[in-house]
Amino acid sequence: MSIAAKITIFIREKYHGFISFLVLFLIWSGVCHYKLISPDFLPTPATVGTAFVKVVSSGILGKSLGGSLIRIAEGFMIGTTLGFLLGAVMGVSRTLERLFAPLINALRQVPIIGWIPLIIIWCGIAETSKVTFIAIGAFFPILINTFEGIRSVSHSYVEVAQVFEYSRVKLLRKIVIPGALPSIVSGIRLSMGTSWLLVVWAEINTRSAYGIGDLLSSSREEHNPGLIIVCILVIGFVAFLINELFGHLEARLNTWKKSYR
Amino acid sequence: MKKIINILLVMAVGMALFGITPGFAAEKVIRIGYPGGSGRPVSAGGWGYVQAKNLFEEEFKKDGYRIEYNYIKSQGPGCNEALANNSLDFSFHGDLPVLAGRSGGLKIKALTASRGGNAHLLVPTNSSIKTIKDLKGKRVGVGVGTWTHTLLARVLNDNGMTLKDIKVINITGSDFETAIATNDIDAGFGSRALVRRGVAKIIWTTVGKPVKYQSIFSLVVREAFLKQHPDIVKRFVKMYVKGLYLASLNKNETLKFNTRTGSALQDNIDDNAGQSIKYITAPRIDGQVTQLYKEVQLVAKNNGLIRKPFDVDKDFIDSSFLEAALKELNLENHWPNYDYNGNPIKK
Amino acid sequence: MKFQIIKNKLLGLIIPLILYVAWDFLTSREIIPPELLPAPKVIFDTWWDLQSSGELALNMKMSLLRVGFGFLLGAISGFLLGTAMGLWKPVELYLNPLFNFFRQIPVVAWIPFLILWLGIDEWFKIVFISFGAFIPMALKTLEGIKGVPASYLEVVRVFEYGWFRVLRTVIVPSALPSISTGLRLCLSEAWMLVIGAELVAAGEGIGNVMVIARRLFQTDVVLVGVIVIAITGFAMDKVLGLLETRFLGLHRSQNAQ
Amino acid sequence: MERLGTLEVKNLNKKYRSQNDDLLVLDDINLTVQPGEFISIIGSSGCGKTTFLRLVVGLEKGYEGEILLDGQRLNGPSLKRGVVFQDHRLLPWLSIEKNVGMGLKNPKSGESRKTIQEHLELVGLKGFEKHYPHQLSGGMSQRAAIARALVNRPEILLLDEPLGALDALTRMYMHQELERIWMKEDITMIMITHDVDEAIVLSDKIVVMSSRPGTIKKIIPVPLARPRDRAGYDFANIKEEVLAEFQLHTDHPFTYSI
Repeated sequence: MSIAAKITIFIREKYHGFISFLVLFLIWSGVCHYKLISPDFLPTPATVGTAFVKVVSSGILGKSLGGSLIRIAEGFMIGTTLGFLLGAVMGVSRTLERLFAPLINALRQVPIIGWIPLIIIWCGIAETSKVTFIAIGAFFPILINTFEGIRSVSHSYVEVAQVFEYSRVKLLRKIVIPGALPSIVSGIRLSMGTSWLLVVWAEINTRSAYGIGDLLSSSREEHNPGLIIVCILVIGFVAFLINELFGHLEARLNTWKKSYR
Repeated sequence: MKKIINILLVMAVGMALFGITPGFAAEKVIRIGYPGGSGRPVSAGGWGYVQAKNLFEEEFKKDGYRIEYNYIKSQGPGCNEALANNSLDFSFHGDLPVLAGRSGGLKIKALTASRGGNAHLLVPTNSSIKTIKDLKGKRVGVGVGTWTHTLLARVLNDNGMTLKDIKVINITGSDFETAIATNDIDAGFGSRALVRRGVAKIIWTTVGKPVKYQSIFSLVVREAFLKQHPDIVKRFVKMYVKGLYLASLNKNETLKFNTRTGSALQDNIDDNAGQSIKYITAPRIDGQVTQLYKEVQLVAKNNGLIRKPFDVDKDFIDSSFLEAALKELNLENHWPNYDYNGNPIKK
Repeated sequence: MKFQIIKNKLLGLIIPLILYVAWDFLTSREIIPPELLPAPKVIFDTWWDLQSSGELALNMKMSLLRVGFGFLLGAISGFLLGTAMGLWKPVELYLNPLFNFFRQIPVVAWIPFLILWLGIDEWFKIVFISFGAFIPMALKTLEGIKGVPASYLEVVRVFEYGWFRVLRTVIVPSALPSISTGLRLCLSEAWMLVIGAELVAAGEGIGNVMVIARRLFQTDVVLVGVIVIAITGFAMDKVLGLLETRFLGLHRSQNAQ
Repeated sequence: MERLGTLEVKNLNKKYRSQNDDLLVLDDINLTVQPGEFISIIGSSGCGKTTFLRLVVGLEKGYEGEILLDGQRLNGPSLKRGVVFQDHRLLPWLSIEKNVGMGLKNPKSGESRKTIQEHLELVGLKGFEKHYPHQLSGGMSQRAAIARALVNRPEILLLDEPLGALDALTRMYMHQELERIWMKEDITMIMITHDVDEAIVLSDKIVVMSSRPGTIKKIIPVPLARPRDRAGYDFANIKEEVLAEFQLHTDHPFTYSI
């Protein structure tokens, strides 16, 4: 198929979406143009554009995203590592499951944002508290997905391994973990998505020098509606990227699974 | 497939290490906390001189200590939290927060105290609120847990009301300024800067009122740090007193010096009208300070801000370092002791 | 065999019990500073104080009212949008791209915008919560309706059912489980967001109790808050689950989400 | 040297513990399988034939009596006994090549590669090395499973209704293939089946089991020349003999899935 033909098909299938975005944009511009809503409340597209250019060219957006991403990296790594390990041992051993499950289920009931005040008391308002908060948020999805992934590995595969006299380690490495991997990866995607929201929450509640949540808070404090919209879009875009990226990875790992079922 | 597993494993190990290693980096540092609502990382008064003249840095250079000033945006309560999880050694914060911290189990000692801080009750310029009594049912912005919180409680009590009669909105710093400007709150304690900008007007102020309405700020130290490094605490207090001494020499100079924090000179002059520079800089935890502490604690208790009161004299104050410093610097008679009403006690 | 089940249940109590004993031991001897983790008894006493003084009930009432309004607003509008997109192809074609765009944006990002428009009072919180509840509801409703198996629709086409009858006999019943999942998702989201909103700005509410306690350095009150919101969230989910079983006859296993 | 692969089952009993009392699944099974023999076990659903097979594989434990392979009592699964399950149980995340190499100690060595190649050729899957299970048809998957089971050169190959899930035509084709593999590898095979024709086409002996508890009703030899003619007179006779065994034990003849 030629590229032109592909584009034609793409447009034919997606033009409705373009139209609604265009209409929304026109309404927005119109409302601003005729001053139906004060620019203090609804910035004009031009203001948003200027704010975006300014925040990018001054390097503030880059630094903010960088600050948040470092926090996520740390919190996410700690949380997912611990979650994966605990999920794995609980998945493998029924005794450990029975030992830990009630505790984990109880802790899981706390709405994640509810941890914020306690974490601040325990870890202060510096980096540690943000990292801890993100780690707690990243911990649960990966734990549950690892556990369920391992439990969903069919017993018949385990029997095949028994026939071939696999050791426990080999059984884990060759059968259990690969079988659970799609579920684990989707846990990683969930954890990553959660980490992204939580870094914003953490930065709103405990301010730091650079972070996307800090930029968001300061956009409000400075009463800069253009920057507010820029922040909303940037946060949404990154969430979208994370979802796409990990979704892609998940889909690749799932090829055998999907067509197999 | 296997590659992916291997990559994940390596990542997992890396993550674990990455998360753990920062804990090993130990260095010699003295960490000072300071409520930093104003936005600029500089202080006024004695602290300003200590900082500007690098007194701590000079003193502790030979021991290899780094000095770290932390401007804590969440103010006094934030200082408490930082002390609690060992991210600060010293802190300088207001009366309610240190008392609430101590009452909540925070192991701290007050080493010095300073008095005479002022605050103004602001309402938006177009507001119809004229007196304290008009606050009934209104949204009042206050940094919950800061010294203005007890001040608010006290002022309301004076007018036959309690905190329950108004809507307390927890808000500090620039958030407060925005909220007043946008009428999101009806009143709150803030600085004269907002009046200058035409955003707010003052309906009540501590300036010229009895001493009991003014703030006390204390230099506090973590007890564990005190036990571990009494020598450092001693030298620290000495340097701090030196800064206070510099500040106490000339009122006009010091008020001008204070504008480094971003405040206007005239505001400084107005706020400190009628107070001698010696009174503002006096470090002793004398009868006036302990009495005021007890009063604040009582007000806080009665308004539900502190639940477990404690013995201020016994469990909280340690004047020995200050007295030693004054002696070493030959400043024993530089500052008088003050009576409850703020008059110097003649020896 | 009964004994085995009891043993398994008891096994789960071991770690909480060990933690509890360790907690009690470490805090009563002040090995863990009480300002960071108060002893269990202190927590219980604090809870009793807050409970008997009515402070807890008052603040819970505020939070629950906010959740109630936000949840209703979000769930109803989400249901309407989901249904509209599910039933009318043109609506889906034009609105789904927009919806997909907006749903990528985490609700937390809307805070400054909502404060700008609505101030920091009740409306901000309610609208904020409803934003959070709206998205899962619309998504699950759409999913439910789109997920009606084509084979069922073919069956009723053979019987020449009218439009409304198709809706009533096929679409609604087979979309209900998904819609009901949406309801549960948006309730737990709403409960989390009310805490979030109250942490950012509040006068009353359980989140606000926690902020004030934190700032007044009352760790015990903060912990009581954490426990109370956990139990409340759990209870709300259980109640919805029971209603689901009662009215839809859906039985979910404990762990299913 | 005596050939390996003699299986002796003596007075075998197997019970399952249930809530209230024990359920006897296998009752006094006695069977000897000579090296290189092809045995089919046939019986209705629930007669315990799968349990029997799983005991021989070593996946089920706890039995009374003796199961001896070359005089050695069985203890857990062993590479000496290959098994092909009804569902092929190829690991979906591994390529066919890797699936077949699963049982090898060192699947990457040159020797192992050669063995894998040989077995893929044996089952007629040359060229499918890099494919994944979901890309293969049912018959091909089952052949890959057979290759996987044979790759360790087991003394006995146990087949648990290996062709049960295939359509009739593929199944007949697989009969030929299985026979060819059996002859080429010269290995003992024990197959469980529902299908009387299948059993007669392939087996040297047919073991007929009855259910509840599972006992061996009769052992019927099949002394026909290979390849066997399904339409032949002798074939029909034996089929009748086998079916007669079932009729004797049930009020509703021919209700079995054949």
